Amino acid sequence: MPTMNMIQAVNDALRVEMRRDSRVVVFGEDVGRFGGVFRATQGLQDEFGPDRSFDTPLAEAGIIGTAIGMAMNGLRPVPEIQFADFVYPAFDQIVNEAAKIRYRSGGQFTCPMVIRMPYGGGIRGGHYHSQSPETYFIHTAGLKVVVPSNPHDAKGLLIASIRDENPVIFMEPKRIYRAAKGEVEEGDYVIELSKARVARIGSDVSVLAYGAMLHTALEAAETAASEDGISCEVIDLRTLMPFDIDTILESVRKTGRVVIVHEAPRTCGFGAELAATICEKALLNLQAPIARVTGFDTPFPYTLESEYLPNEKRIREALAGVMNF
Amino acid sequence: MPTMNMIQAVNDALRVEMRRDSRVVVFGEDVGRFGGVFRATQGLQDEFGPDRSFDTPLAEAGIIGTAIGMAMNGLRPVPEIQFADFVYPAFDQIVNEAAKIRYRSGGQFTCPMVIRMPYGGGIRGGHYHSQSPETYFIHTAGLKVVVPSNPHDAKGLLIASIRDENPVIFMEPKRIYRAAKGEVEEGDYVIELSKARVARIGSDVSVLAYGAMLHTALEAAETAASEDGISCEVIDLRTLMPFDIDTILESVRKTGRVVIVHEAPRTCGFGAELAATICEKALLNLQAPIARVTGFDTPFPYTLESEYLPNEKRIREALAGVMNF
Amino acid sequence: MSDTILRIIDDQGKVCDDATLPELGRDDWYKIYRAMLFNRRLDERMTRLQRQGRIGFYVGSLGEEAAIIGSAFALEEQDWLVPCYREAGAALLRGYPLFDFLCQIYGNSEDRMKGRQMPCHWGSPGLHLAVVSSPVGTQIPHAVGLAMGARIQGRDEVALTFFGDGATSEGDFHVACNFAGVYKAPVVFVCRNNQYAISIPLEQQTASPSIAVKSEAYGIEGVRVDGNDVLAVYSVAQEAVERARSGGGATLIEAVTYRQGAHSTSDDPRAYRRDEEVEEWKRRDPLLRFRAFLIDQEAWDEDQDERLEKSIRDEIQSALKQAERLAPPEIESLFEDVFDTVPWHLEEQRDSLLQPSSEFAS
Amino acid sequence: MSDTILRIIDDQGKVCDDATLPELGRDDWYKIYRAMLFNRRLDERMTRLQRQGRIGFYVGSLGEEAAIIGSAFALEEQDWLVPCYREAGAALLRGYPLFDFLCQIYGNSEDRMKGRQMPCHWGSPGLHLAVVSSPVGTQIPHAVGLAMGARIQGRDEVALTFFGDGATSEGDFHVACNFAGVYKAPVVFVCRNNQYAISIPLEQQTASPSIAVKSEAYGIEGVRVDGNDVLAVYSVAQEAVERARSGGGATLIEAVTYRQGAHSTSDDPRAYRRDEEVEEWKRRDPLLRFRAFLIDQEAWDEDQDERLEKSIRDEIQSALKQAERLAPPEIESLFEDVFDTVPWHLEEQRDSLLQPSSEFAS
Ligand SMILES: Cc1ncc(C[n+]2csc(CCOP(=O)(O)OP(=O)(O)O)c2C)c(N)n1
Ligand SMILES: Cc1ncc(C[n+]2csc(CCOP(=O)(O)OP(=O)(O)O)c2C)c(N)n1
Ligand SMILES: [Mg+2]
Ligand SMILES: [Mg+2]
Repeated sequence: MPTMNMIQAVNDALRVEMRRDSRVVVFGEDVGRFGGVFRATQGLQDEFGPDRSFDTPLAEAGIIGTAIGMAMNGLRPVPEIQFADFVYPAFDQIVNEAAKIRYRSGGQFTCPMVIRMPYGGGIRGGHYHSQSPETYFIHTAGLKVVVPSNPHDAKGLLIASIRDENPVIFMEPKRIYRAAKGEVEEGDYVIELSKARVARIGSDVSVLAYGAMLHTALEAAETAASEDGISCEVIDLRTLMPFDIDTILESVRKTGRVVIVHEAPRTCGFGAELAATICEKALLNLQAPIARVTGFDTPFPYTLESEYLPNEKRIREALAGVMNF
Repeated sequence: MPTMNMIQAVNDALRVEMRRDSRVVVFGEDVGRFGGVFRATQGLQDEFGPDRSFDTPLAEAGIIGTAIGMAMNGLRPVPEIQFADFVYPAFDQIVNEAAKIRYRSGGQFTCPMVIRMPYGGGIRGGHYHSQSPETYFIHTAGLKVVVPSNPHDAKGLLIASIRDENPVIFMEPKRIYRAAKGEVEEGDYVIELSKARVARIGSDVSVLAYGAMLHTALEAAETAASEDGISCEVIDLRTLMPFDIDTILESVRKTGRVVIVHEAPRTCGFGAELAATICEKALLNLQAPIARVTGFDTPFPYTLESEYLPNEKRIREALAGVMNF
Repeated sequence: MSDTILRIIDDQGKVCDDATLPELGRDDWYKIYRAMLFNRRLDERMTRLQRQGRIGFYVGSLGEEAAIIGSAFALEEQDWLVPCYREAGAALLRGYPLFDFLCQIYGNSEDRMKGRQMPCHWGSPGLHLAVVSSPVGTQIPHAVGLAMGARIQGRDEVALTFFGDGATSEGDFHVACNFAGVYKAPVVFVCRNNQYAISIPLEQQTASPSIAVKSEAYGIEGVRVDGNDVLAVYSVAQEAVERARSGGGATLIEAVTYRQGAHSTSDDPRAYRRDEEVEEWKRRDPLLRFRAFLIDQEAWDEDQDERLEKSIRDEIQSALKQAERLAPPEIESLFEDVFDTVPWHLEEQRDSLLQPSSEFAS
Repeated sequence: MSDTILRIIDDQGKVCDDATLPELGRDDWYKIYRAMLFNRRLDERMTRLQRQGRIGFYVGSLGEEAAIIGSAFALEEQDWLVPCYREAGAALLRGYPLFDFLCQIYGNSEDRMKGRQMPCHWGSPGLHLAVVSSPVGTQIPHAVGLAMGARIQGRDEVALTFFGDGATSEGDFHVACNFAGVYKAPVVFVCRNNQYAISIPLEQQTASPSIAVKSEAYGIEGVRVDGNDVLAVYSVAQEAVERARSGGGATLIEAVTYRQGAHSTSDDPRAYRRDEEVEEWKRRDPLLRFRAFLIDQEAWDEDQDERLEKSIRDEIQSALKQAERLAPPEIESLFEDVFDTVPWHLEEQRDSLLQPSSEFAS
């Protein structure tokens, strides 16, 4: 199996699907000729032509608004938003239109599309090149939300998302676009949506994470094991909406302790939903309060971004907290 | 004290502040000459002139974008979004600009403004005249979120919001715009933000609600008391961000049981944050899992809206659930 | 583009000097007239029903029937009509069943939208009628996407979208027109300039000399037409549709008309405009004008008119009878169509509603 | 509006036939030239620093100095400058301290933005410089609001805002221009049409014949100017500012120029444009052109130029020395300025970071 980084895996997934299904089209700012500012769509215009891989004017509402029309008319658009931080001009089109077209038409119309967007911090991007807006989409009925943490998943989840009949927000952790390398099957395979993956088996604490934070969580788990004698079961959630409740509860029933890690701000972040749901369904299994290690409730900073982002130290403190409760 | 409904109280608050402070200006679609589709700004243009109460073109991004400029230049804009469902074209201006101007300028610039918007269901408004988007704003660092449940609070909270130095999302429960009547002090008074109100004292269960749902919660509490012998303490949260953690915990420590009621969809709704926070801070006080009675994770329906909205029956079921756990 | 307003028949229904009638047969004239009359009578009936409290809400087209029917009549069957909320007449013209339209208004068990939207929010993929949504302007980029999507798939489909003068202020209008210009998309933008956005008159909506002139900002064609002259509207629309079909790109049509009625049944226009203004426009009423034209052309007479009026009345009456007594949708339907399948969390929410855990289940 | 491009000096720095020089003294010429040269040298130095890894990121103005300095020079002290991210030269011209600018780039303890934004995101209420933000186009409606706000408070303040050609595609450009037209706001829109939005050339950005023509959609003035001719830019900007000040409403200025450098230090333009194209525009370089004009007018000579170059080099060097060694902001500062005061939840989050509950506290 070839080794790829995340960008190559995303590119490969798009190529596989565009070869398999002529309805798949990709477009966005700098996506066509240039191949995307992160080069995720590089070479696609050469192979599939400017009708299926093209540039757009600088208008996210136009990108998503036209994508919706295409999806209503038989295509499988995969628009790119250059940075998740810039998705908001398209927010109305995503939240009031894409998410509701199936429902409001009584299932007559559908809107199968995948909105790709690099998200998250760690690249010294400050306020507007670092955001993690998943909550806005998870809270919006009618959208699926997918976040891969490694190249193999990125490819399989993106292919599954493109084949899904619903609008999917596909958030790519740009911090590990190149850092995360791994073996990726060639050709065509899918990773089923709404299935989490147990990334590390453990017995003391269930650590729930996704995207770039999965790696921070895994590192913390290793140190916790060696230094603190804490055995963490680390779960890569992969799909945030609809999320895999069974895998989560199975782990929580076993460990009785939970630490949730995400970059997004804490208040009403996805961690809040996970914590609330777990308390509803497994309160009596809990041996300690659920700890959330998240980005702070501030805009994303520049100089102090490593203080802002959850790190090994903060996760280990949370682990110690739930163990010593 | 005169009796007013919510609309009159909002109108009175605007009038009081516009008289007191010449920096206060109100504007929006149909706000000026017509006085707003709900008549909340009626008469203001006559009294304060078209410079301080005026109509805008049909563009929410323009309304909020220009309001931001005015706020940066010394005014206290109070723009109206005709329905909360239509705020999304302004989402980028609210989330990426208004919420971050103070932070990103190191506190040099401020953005004191109040964005008024009627929200919520119960008026047979279907998808686009019923939404409760508070989560989007609560999750956005830099915004305050206020939701009154009665005329007296509406006036005092709106005046406090206008005098606040931060951008405030002021969500008005339009379902009770006219239904909720009550005595309202004349002239100038404020109700401090971030202070909840114990609307009903009880001992068995803490019921947390806000806006129109406060009334549904109170009705359910009365029936629960008479029919089911359950004593509910009902708390009107009033400010959702930053919310009043002390009043909530005090009640929870007393009752040991919590039911949260809101219209907004459940997943990542404000109830999730309340539940997660309470579990973090008072797990050992909890005698039952926290129950959430919320709108469902679907777009807002038309014919079946009374099935969609939390009602007395569903709240009583939740109360029974936490009591019989 | 020029700012002159194209007209073919004058307020008295006479053909204007050196105006050329579009190539339409008398059967076409009849179809158009019937559609306009139907639109008018349906609106009147629905507005009465709403006053009687028998339906919750309604949006009428009073005075704008020519702009609506004239544009829609220019489309072929495979073309897309992407509506705002005020073009019921166009849907019916394209074959949308009246019964379906009424069931949507009642939001009953036969409503194809399954009772999920307010009245006048219809749609049909089979008839290439996009589904109405309330947010102003959001449909405009969809039309561009529908048109581009068809072209990418090698299908000959033009998309024609309706919106009001107020909608031109939204960013969605701007991005849609700009995309259409850049991609030369086969799309037609029809602005029903009815002079008001609820209470806001056009001069407070934009300072531009016209709506049509906005086309220049996007390198697309622009044209102004008398929106109360159905033949003039048809001919500019037909030209625009042909231009789109033949690769000539998009057109922005400004149909200059007037909203004679309230914005919707929730609105009372006397609060913001003078009766004289309304009266003045009533004298240019598109329906009376076209009837006068037909009679002047000896293509129509009073008897025929009476018979048509009666048949329309009866058709509406019997469809109403059927629709009005139907039950609401099943409660389970609340949880369907959020996604293609019902995920676990919606199953839980559905079950909690249908089989409540406790004794209060009624 | 006409599509002709106003020029005053030609590529060789000679005054064009029947062009009238704006009323500026030689001291003004000097200020303008110094500001342009400073902008150029600062960009060069910063770009080198970024390559050496001493700063994280930079956005330069190479080739656009005339559009930037010429526009800004037309403002009075009380007027507002509402920047995009490419107008550092304008900020310095208005008295923004170089040291502050550099501290922002380092995001250090002296940065007035407190290290919260990427480099080149400065701002100062005192100097009426709005604070830069990255999202394209969002500042354009702010300029309209700043201008309206001043007028409502009876203050004479014009707001001039900068943006690129790509920004004209965003909804924010549309709503801002439309509001400005409706309210006759005292605002000046300056589009630096540098032909590219990152890799997207103008013809893929819009099909309109020009950017300036878009003004007609809003009933505001529009003008095209040679953006590499600082005197031409100044005179149209000065006219627009006067129009705004005297109640004549808004103007959209299209400064036709070229981004000679990369979009930012993260970009490599060779991937999407030909070197010949760049070379061609370098021959019209605004700085060389204005220097040639000054020399031609005998207002400047080589010695003066050398001395100026040296003083600029020294100024940058000593400011850099000071700024480079300053410490980062205090960690506590992370939690300040979200609101006017630090609420309980941010206090908790701050304390959890500063005094961790457990043994791992370092
Ligand atoms: C984005 C958005 N903002 C506000 C509204 C409320 N609203 C409904 S119709 C309308 C006026 C529309 O005017 P126009 O576009 O001229 O169409 P018309 O109703 O005159 O046909 C407004 C403001 C809305 N539906 N959507
Ligand atoms: C809303 C938004 N979308 C995308 C981006 C990413 N981006 C940054 S600059 C830029 C191009 C801007 O081009 P233009 O407006 O012409 O200004 P220029 O950089 O050429 O001066 C893009 C797409 C952004 N910053 N904001
Ligand atoms: Mg209108
Ligand atoms: Mg540019």
